[in-house]
Amino acid sequence: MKPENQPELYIISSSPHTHEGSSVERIMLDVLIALAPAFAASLYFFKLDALRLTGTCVATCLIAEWLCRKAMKRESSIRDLSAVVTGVLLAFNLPPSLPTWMAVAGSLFAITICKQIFGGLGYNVFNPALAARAFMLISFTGAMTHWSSSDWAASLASGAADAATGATPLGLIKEAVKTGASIPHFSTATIMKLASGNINGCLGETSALALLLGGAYLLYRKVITWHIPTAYIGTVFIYACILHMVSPATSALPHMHLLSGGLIIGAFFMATDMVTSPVTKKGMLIFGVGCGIITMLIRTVKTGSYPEGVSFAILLMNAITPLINRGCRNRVFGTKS
Amino acid sequence: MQTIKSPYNFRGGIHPAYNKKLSNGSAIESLPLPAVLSVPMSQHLGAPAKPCVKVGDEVKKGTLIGAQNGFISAPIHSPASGKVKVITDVATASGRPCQAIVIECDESNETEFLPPIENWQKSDKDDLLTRIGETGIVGMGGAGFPTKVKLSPPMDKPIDTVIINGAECEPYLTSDHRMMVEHAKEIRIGAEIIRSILGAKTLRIAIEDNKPDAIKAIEDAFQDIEGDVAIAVLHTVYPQGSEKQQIYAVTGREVPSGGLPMDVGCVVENTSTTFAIYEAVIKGLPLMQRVITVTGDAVQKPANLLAPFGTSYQDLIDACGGFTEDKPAKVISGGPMMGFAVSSLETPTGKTSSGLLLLSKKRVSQYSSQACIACGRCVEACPMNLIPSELSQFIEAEDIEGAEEIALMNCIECGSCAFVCPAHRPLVQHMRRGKAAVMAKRMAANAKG
Amino acid sequence: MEYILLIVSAVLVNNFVLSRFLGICPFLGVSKKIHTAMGMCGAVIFVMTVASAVTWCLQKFLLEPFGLDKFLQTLTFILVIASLVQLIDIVMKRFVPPLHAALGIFLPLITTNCAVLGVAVINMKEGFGFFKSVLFGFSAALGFSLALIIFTGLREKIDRADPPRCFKGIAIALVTAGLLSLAFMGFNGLVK
Amino acid sequence: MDNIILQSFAWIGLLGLIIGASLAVAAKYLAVKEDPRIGEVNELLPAANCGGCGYAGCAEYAKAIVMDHAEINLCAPGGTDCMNAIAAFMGVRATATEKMTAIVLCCGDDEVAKRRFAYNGINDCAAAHATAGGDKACTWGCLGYGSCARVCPVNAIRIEKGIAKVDKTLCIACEKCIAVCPRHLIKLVPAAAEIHVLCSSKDKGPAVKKACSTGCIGCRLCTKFGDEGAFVMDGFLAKVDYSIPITKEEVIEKCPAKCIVKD
Repeated sequence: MKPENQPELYIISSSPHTHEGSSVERIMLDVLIALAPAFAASLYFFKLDALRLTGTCVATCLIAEWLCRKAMKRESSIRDLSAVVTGVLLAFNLPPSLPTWMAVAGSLFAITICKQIFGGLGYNVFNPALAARAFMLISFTGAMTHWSSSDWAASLASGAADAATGATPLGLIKEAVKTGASIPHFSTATIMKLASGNINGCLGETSALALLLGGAYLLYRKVITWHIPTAYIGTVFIYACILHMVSPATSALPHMHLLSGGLIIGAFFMATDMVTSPVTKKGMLIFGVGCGIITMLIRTVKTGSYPEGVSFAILLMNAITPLINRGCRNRVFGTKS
Repeated sequence: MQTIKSPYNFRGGIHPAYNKKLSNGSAIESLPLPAVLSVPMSQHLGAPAKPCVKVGDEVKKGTLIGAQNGFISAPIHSPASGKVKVITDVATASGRPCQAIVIECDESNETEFLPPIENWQKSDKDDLLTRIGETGIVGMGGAGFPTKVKLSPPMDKPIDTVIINGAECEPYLTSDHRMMVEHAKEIRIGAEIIRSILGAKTLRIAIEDNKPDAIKAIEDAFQDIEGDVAIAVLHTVYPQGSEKQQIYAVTGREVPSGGLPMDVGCVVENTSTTFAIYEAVIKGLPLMQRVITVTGDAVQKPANLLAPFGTSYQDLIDACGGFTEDKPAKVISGGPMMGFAVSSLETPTGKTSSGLLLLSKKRVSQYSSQACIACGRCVEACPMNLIPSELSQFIEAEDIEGAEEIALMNCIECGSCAFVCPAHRPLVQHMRRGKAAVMAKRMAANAKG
Repeated sequence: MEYILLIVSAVLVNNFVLSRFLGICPFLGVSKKIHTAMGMCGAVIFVMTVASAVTWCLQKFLLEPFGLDKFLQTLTFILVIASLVQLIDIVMKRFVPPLHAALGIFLPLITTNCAVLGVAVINMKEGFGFFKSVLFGFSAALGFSLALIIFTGLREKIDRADPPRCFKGIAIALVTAGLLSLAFMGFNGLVK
Repeated sequence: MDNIILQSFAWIGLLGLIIGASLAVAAKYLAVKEDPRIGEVNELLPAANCGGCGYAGCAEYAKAIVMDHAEINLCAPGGTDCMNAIAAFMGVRATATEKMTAIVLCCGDDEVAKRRFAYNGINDCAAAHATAGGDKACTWGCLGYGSCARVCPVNAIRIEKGIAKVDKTLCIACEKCIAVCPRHLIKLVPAAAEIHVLCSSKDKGPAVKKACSTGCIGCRLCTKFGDEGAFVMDGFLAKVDYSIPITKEEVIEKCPAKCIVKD
């Protein structure tokens, strides 16, 4: 748009001349506000590591964003806060013990390769934070799956896994499935810990309660709609229930699947990423169901490499979002079917 | 005669801040006759009228000064007595230059009206239609489609329902609202004339539920009317006044894509148009003036003014006490959702000028060239169930065929999508551009074939 | 069950394009419009299935009995595949000219498409029987089609994107393909 | 050893023979008739696929040349060389074409031309033009939103101070910019011509003056002081007749509006 060289002139634009007042910045700000409880929880459980990684990711993302826009000779997009959101989400998907330089590498990958190379916010086809996490998972497999031991593992009733090595609940389950051992049994106390977040896992994904609080805020602010989270979590739950009914010995309890791992953060914050999810309600439901099925496939098939499937599931569904959009258009007013 | 709550509601739509309080309590006032009127020859859809007076000619109030020029066109009459000063080009609200007859008004107030049709119930339907045609009545809601043409549907499209559109869903505007409150009786006669011309069984007066006083006034005026007549109270949601959406809300019928209201046996007339029909038939008055709402946060005293066509915006603003301290940043002819921004206060009013909206800087939302973030809010808001986000991206990428395939031509340009777009994308402008490109392509194809 | 696993493996886990990186040329070349992509999918499915069958017969009845399979396998396969594609080219040009025009150079290029040769060679290496070979060829082609169609959807989106000038076109498409392949790694190990 | 080599030869030879024969049969029975010259003409074209000739790409143009005897001088990027080659191949006479270049007939940049309002909308000339008639006070002048620059296949157009400028050395005269300009300001002129009237306003002098200080006011001085017939009046607008060479460069000085420009 042109700078106004004669400011006393009336503004002319196409209709409409009024606006409800929403903005991309406000949406991003809402997402950040919604992530605040989870951040508080991670600060509480992971102490300085949470601060270190989140700070690194956010700072790197912002710098990378600024540099990219500069290099492309385009208007800076720092102010839309999307880089901050990417940084926070990426950090929340990293294990607390990850070296700082790896977080920097991941953030750079997220902003440059996954976002700005496509032209910036709105043009990217994959969720930058998730794509970066997938990239890190493959590049730094060891560091990305290393969990420091914490007291929660000791409280496991059955000693199927070596508590000292430390693992995520899903990691333990996967290990049991692979080796054919019986699924570790988790006590009610453990499940309470799962919900509050006092477990091993990525920075921001552990505290289901804090994340649900944030999700509720997003729903209240109408930043997201209920379709994707409900379809996603619902599918995972039903899938897990069926699995558990078919063979209780070799599958975890359904609520384990819901509360552990990145399901909640994925369903409320990552799968609902507007740019990479469908635009129609019908499309959103399909998207959510697809995410759920792929997540459970990756989590529960014996030979699968990963104990956790949320990132990959959402990435894969991101990939077919254009196809979903194409297939799920609404019936145009005044036309049949 | 009954009042029914509309059981249907179209999907989508938005709830903008209506800001109708600014002017909905102000009774209609007549504007003092301006010194000069520049009457545009194109105040309607279709071919502009042809001036039939010369510079220096004396004209009376009601003298024909612009002759109808073609089937889809309308004649134009002098709104005041005076002398033709000059015939020149002026910029109309749409920004396009158009021929206008500039009349220097005098105080003599001589008139040249048509004879009243006293006993319209017994008159021939064609006489009534001729009267509507020769008085230059066009749809005063905004489109300006010649009413005579609208009221002459082909034989194979029988009309069973007439809807008088009193929804006035545009924020800020109150001219139709005041019309209903103050002229309910006249609107009733106008509506009956329309009904008898079309031979329609059913008559509905559609009013949004945020205008209880208008509903009351219409209820009182229509009390003893016979036949299938009812007030349809509609939900307050924009664009409830849009023809297709309103027909759905009132009757549950969907106008087919690419079709017209008559395809589902309906005709929708605006309340101001209905009033004009009353005046033309019963009083013999040509269409020379209308009620225009002058409002917005940049005008001192918002008002509903009865102003002759050709009045400059400056005159209207002066009559409302001028600007407030916040000078207007945007001057809009019509409402904020579908009106036109104009660049000069010299712009004259016309038959479709339902409002003059003056917005200060802080009320004006600026469009940006940000990318679509695919939030899907426009998809939710679109009353035609289109996908504005995708459409605009196709048009941006010059993929006009792609846009046409996903029903671009169904867009009614109501602006709901752009209203909710968090990226502030000029979606309606994209649609207009795309539609223009499609039309150009079709014309080229027609010329070839 | 074995067959289902074979299909799942070829379609998702060891996707020809996204994890074996075979057949990249048509993957990038014909992914601009969904209709063209579908046509290409049809052609590839046909070629790969038939090629699997034909090469299996050649291997079992001609190459192996004569002891030529060690060193003439590649050459023979290429010859057979090339002529098959040529045949399809001729047939398509005659019966579906618009699709032929849309596929353009990429149809003859299936000739040198490593995916087709890859299928034939993998079949022999794994020692699949006739039915399994054909099934593998078919499902590998399905995997190719899946990747191609997903990619075409993405491609239509990134064609409307606004990358820096130097990344416009094929560059950004390759970046996207890379990210898509990253996403497919999630299926890693699901089926051997 | 010999045996194996011989065997291999025989084997491949036999296979090739069988396949070759069957393909030959198929080719014969399923052949589609197509003039082979189309492909050869296509080879001669520059493969720029710019569409400047009015056909959808070089292949279509080649087809039109062979099948419909289309004019062979339509390819701007190929220039005379390409035309001569096609002429030789097709056996038709080549009609000499002059090298042309596009030029934007407006010099009312943001320093000299006024704007009527502050436009806020899509960064595209056609869109701006359709919104209240465009923001430039002169309804003929260049809006400067760069639609022409975006369609130019060779990046020959830049926007400077709010108006478009064509780089003659890069322009291939494909006419894409001409088609896209909503105000029809871009014209093809001989590349050799140096003096132009950079204004398209047909308004009367006073109206032009109000909107832009470098607009042609129709004073006719150029027709008096310039070469005989080199400047012609189209209403209130002076135009250059490019068929007449201009020698008297003092017209540039004489033009009171300074819209006659040498480049």
